[in-house]
Amino acid sequence: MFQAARFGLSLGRLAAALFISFVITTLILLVAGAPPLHSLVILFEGGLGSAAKVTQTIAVWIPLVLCSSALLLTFAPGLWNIGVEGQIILGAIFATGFLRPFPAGGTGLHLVGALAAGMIGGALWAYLAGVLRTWGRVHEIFGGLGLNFVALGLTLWLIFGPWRRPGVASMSGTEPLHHTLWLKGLKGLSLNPVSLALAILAIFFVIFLLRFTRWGLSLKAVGQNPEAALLFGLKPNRRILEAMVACGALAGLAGGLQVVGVYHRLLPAISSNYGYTALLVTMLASFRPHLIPPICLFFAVLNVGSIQLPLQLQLDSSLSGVIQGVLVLAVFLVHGLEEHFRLLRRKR
Amino acid sequence: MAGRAPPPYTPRMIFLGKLRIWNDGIIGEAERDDPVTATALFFGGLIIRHYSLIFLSPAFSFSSYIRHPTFSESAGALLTFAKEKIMLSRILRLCVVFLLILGVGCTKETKEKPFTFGLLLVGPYNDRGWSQAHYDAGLYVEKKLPGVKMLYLDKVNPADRPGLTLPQLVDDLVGKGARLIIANSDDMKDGVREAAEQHPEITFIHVSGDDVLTKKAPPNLGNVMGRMEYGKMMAGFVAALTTNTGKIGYLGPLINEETRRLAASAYLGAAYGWREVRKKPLEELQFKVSWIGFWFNIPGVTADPTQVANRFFDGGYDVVISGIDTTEAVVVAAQKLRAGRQVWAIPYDYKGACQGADDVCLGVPYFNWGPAYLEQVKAVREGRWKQSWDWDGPDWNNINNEDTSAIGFVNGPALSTEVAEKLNSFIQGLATGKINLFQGPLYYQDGSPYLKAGETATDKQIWYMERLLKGMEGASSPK
Amino acid sequence: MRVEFQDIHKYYGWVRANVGINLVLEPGRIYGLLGENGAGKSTLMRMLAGHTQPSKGCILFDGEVADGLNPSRALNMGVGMLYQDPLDFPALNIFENFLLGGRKQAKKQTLHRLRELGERFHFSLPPGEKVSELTVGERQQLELLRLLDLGVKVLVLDEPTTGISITQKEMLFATMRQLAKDRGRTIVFVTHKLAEVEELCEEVIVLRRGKLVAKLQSPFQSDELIKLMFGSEHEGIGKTQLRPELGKEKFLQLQNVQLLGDKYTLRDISLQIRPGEILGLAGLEGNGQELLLRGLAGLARVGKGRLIFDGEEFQGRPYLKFRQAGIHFLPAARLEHGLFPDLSLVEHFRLAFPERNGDHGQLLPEEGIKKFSIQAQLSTSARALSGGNQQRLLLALIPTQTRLLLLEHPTRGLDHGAGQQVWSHLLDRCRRDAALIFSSADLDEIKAHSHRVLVFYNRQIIADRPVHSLGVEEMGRLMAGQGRAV
Amino acid sequence: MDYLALTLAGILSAGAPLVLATLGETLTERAGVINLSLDGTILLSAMTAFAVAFLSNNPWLGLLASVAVGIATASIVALMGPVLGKSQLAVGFILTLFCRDLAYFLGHPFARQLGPELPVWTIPGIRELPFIGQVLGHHSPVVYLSLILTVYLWWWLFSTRSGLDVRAVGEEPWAAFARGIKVQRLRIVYTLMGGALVGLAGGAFSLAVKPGWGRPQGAEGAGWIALAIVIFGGWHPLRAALGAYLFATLQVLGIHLQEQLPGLPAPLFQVAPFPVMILTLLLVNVGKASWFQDLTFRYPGLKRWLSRWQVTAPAALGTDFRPEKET
Repeated sequence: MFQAARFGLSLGRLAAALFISFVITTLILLVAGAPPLHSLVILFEGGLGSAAKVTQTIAVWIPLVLCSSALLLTFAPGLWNIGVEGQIILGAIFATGFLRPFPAGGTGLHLVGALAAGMIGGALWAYLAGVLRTWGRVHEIFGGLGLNFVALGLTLWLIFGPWRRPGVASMSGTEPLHHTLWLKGLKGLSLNPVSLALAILAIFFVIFLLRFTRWGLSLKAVGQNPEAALLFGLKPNRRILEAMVACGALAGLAGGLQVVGVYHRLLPAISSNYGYTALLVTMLASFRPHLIPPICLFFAVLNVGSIQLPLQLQLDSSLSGVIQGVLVLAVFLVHGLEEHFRLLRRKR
Repeated sequence: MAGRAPPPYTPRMIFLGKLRIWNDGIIGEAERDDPVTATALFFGGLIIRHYSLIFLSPAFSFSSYIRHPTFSESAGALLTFAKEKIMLSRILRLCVVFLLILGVGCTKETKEKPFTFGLLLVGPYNDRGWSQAHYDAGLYVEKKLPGVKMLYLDKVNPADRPGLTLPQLVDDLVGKGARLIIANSDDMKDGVREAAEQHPEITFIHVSGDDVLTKKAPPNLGNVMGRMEYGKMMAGFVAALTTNTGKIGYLGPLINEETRRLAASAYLGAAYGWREVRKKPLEELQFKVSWIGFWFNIPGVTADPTQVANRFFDGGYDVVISGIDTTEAVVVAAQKLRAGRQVWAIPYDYKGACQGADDVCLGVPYFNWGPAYLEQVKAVREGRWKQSWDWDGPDWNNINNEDTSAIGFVNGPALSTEVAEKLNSFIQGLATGKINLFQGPLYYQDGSPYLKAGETATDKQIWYMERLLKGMEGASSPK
Repeated sequence: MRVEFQDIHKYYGWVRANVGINLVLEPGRIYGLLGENGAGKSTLMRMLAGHTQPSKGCILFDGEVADGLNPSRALNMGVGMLYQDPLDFPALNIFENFLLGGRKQAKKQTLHRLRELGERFHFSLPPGEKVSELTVGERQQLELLRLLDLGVKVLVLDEPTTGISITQKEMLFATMRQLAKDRGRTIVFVTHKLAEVEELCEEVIVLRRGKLVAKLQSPFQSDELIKLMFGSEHEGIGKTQLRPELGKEKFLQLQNVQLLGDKYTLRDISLQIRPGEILGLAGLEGNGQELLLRGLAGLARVGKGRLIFDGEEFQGRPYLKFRQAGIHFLPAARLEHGLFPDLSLVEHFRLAFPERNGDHGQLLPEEGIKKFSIQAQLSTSARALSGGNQQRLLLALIPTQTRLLLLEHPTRGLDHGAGQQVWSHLLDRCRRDAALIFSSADLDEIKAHSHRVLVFYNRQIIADRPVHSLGVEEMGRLMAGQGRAV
Repeated sequence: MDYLALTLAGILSAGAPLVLATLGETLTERAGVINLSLDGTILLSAMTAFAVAFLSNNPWLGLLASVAVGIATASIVALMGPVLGKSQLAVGFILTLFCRDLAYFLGHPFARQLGPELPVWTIPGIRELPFIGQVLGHHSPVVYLSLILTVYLWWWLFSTRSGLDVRAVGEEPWAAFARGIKVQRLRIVYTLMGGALVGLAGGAFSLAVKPGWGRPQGAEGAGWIALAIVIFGGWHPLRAALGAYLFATLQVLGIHLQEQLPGLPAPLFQVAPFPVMILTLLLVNVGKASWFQDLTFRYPGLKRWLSRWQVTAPAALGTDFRPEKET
């Protein structure tokens, strides 16, 4: 009975948030002079309208899920790991770096090595932010943000400098990998079974860690009450570093997959903003793991479908980001108002 | 209240094109005196109108409604319920698909389609530069060949469209019926080749590429490029005849063979003008190239072209030749002019690039892709397309003939009549072959020979320019 | 101005800070507000100053109900309060602190006022100095000057004499008398120091456990006041339970230890504890007990001296080493510092007993819940527990091999029965050779359970005595700074 | 000499929007609120400014509109943060992404259009001076505004009563509350005012410094840099403005240096503010870390040395203050 009431309440919240987002999105579309419903239909058709599009959506879903589940690990101890974007980039850099000595191609083993290198790269970058946080008391938002830009700078330096294509200085990326080093998708589709399996594995792994291990529990404990965690001998600083490293490794894996599975080279925009989008996903999911896959799917549909807006309606494709932002803001607003009125009621 | 003049804070000030909704009049007029209420009512009215009509009015056409942005348009639409049902079922189906994730895909639309070609633009279609020149060529083809339809997607670069790869976009265009795909950036080289291999039944044109030349191209991929060397020579010539300080800046994009070739051409034109026309020693001419790192500004990634242009002008360079896809050079020059400095700029790529910068623009060397596109589209449609590497030059009879000339040069408003005359004879010289600037002896920047004395460059020698030429300042290759 | 409290209640969640207080304050008089820590003195005064609102009841100024009081309205009505922890701005300078919230007047004038007032009270407050550089006493002086400058009609002083010299204190008292007599100000003097109440106040109001227990006229009987404050009827915790036998060896020794806290330093502590020994720490809050407990747990830095546990030196070691050695600390703020509000009981057990992996599912937590009679389910979150159950949970989570237990206020907020239970568990532990050091505001509790008592005053240990040689009254006197140090 | 003067003038002009944004954020953070949405706000206001100027053909209306947008986004921060008690950082971050995308979406029809720019003002008395005239005499009004505002805000914050109130609120809201200062109201008001300045920065970009609108506009990343500079500037208007000019110098110099020292990686100048920000935060906060306290206990000289470098953040920055929560 109690469970049902709570479920009903959260459903109500969701409905309210959806309604608010819908109204705001409509407004924005009208202001832009676009037909609101038609635009939305095009957006969703663009993400789900055909098998090819669904596979594209899944290709976006994979890094999103990887990063979002990675973020669950850092949100558990109350960390705002905004640096996940940079961790993806470092993963991509390390993976590229690992594969560069093999211009003549390689085997699956090389790919495994590249992904492992990516995970190490991401983890290192996250560790840096974690050390800044635990030992330097630099808030992880600013530490992570700064490191994001440093990571971008590093990519650019590599692309324009040591890893440039011969005779060329362009931000368009490094020399493509040999085609034997491409993580191939299913024939003619951008769906990549290995990446997909890794992403699904990652989310289950994270759920397992957080739900069924003492380590996951102690992460939550650190997030809830660092002082009590210290008293319980849970070593809050160590836990924070571990969470960061684990998160970074998953983000780095996403970066490595972007290199071997999608772009086949290092680009400045290799992270594709997935880190930031994943932060939105995780906030929208209110840190509940089981909500991550569907929300990621929704966001991936928006991302992929948005390309249809310029094609069909001469609109800018950033509408997807607008909808994503509005949704999270609406959820925040609903939660905030609820608490506000509860406080007011209690006061009276 | 009727007949009252519209209030001074009508939404016209706030938003474009929405005035009609306001004037339609669901919203009470009395509230107009209070801006807050009026704004609230304005937005509230918009929403209420748009959604209440769907659900409340049985006579209202759902499909025409969502097809049209405003009420006044949709009110005139036909009240066909059949269409409405189609649309509704589409939405329902989408919901099902969304819920089942991998549910049954939608059936493809089976309507007879006209011949469609797809255009992938690296920058915005309206960048007043490289991409717009291509876009306009697409429009030109549509105009010339009725029944041919262009599909275009702009800003195809990883910074603007993160997460999407070129083959994916090609898939989408092909899905929409495109049978010829034109990719307009050097950057898309690898992606186009990959897509061409995946879609052997579709024809691909990679503009500015050399895959055909290097034999890397699959049989369904061709290359097209314009001989902009001539345009750049004219730009350099004009710059050298105009400059007061003897310092010419070249705003370069990224460094590769193409950009070196163009920068070198501009230098050759300038050197000719300086030495042969102004009769000054070549040592007194300064020609500097600054590279920003990409075809246009990407904040935080490339150097800021606004800053680079500023630095040129502040450093005494009074003519800046733009080699990038966008118009920063002209904009900054106009600012400097307003600040009382006498400076000029020469944009690039697009015929209309001088517009709005009348007092500083010396002219623009531009691409006219129309004829080449037309030829390719025709060939593909008629099934006689053959792989080729086309490097189209100007029509020397009239370099500005939009039906024949692949490149041209439009004189800018700031160009003095005296220089314009000299430019004409320079063009004449080029046309007749009396002037050939790619003729030895020419040396690379590092002193190594490029062309021996008396040697005339072959196409390949020009195309694969390895370094900048002696006399130019700036990086020849990435450090 | 005449201030009247009518049936004031104030609740913070489970805690009842004030219960049904009716009180009238007449103008021109100096009141002492007396009570132990947590008796509700500060809460009552904070409501008067508009800092917080009563849950029930109202405050009347000159017979008019002041509804929805906030600090700015209270100030306008003429109520000024000097808070115990100075509510000022350490990052700003003295002049700016003086100015903030004050009257709008020219800078010159303000500076003049500050100097004039400072001279009157012989306070040395250079306007440009940063407040973070001042001592707590100087900060209070500054606040006092500011309130006087505002011309408040009702002046509340919450423990104002902690950090100032005797001469300054006499000056302050003289000023207050003058303010009360000549200008008709009402002065409320919140304190726990009997001597000051006797010296200054004309009337004393005693609070105990949130209730008003007495309002007496001067002259006062010290003994009577102490009884009223701390309770004499021994209503608190049972004393019938037997104390455990003491072990022989001194397994914990402190030799001239200096403990560095965030706010203050405890110097030169020497102590010895034997297994089974129970040591009570008496003292008003902020006098050093907290720091000693934390220092023994490895949570405060040891500056000098040696801390020997089982023959090993422990100073400078990390907290985990202390914990592994069997030292366990339970903080007073159970939910804030000791538990994880949104984690369930099972999860707490899992975290506390990592080595007993097999039992986590059900067995261990169920056992614990039964043994400690925690009234909750396995899935209940700590936040939803009552204070007693929270404390029982904390006790249940103490590792079995613990040899030194450090507890802050073990029964604060618990009812009689719950307190009894807590103690029976604790004594049981001690019988199995654990030592226990606890602090409490309830002197009866200390008297009932300790072998030995340390009394803290002025951040020093002023007495270290066997419990039988120290009565509750004397303890109270020592804590209030009225006894001879030993 | 000429070149130097022109370069200095260029730095003043390029730094103007950054100065406005840092001043705005400094004001907001001084009141104890973090508005993380700078990067998005700047873009959205830049777009709006250009769109309004374009439609009305009046750059001043555009500038006004940019201020309005700045206030609007700040009001969302103020509503979610101080009023409803949600995490200011989270809301700011979401708004950053949201505003940026909204700017691109709504700005689409205005991209790469030719629109009006703010006029360039010549200051008669100064223009004639030999060197200073070239540096200062001829600028867009926003440049003068940024200069005036820097000095004014510095004076206002440290020498006026209302400035004192703001600092008090950002330091110790509860103490300010106890003194009858309307903490909540001040926090909201100065969040909005700070937002207005940030909005102005956006207008300065699209109407003066990088005229026009497009995707990208060229102002991307400026907000994050401004946030970094606020920290670097130690929440002090003069130092923040100095930091902004320093960064502008770095950028101008960067192009120069790149030619002189081609080995220097170009991205260095783009990312330079961020390591500096991290370093500043490290210096500000490391004193609170326990290992560092151990160290200073052993070497007291270290603390003195460090305190010379230290700036302190407003003590209550980003914290939740809601008196109604108490009851």
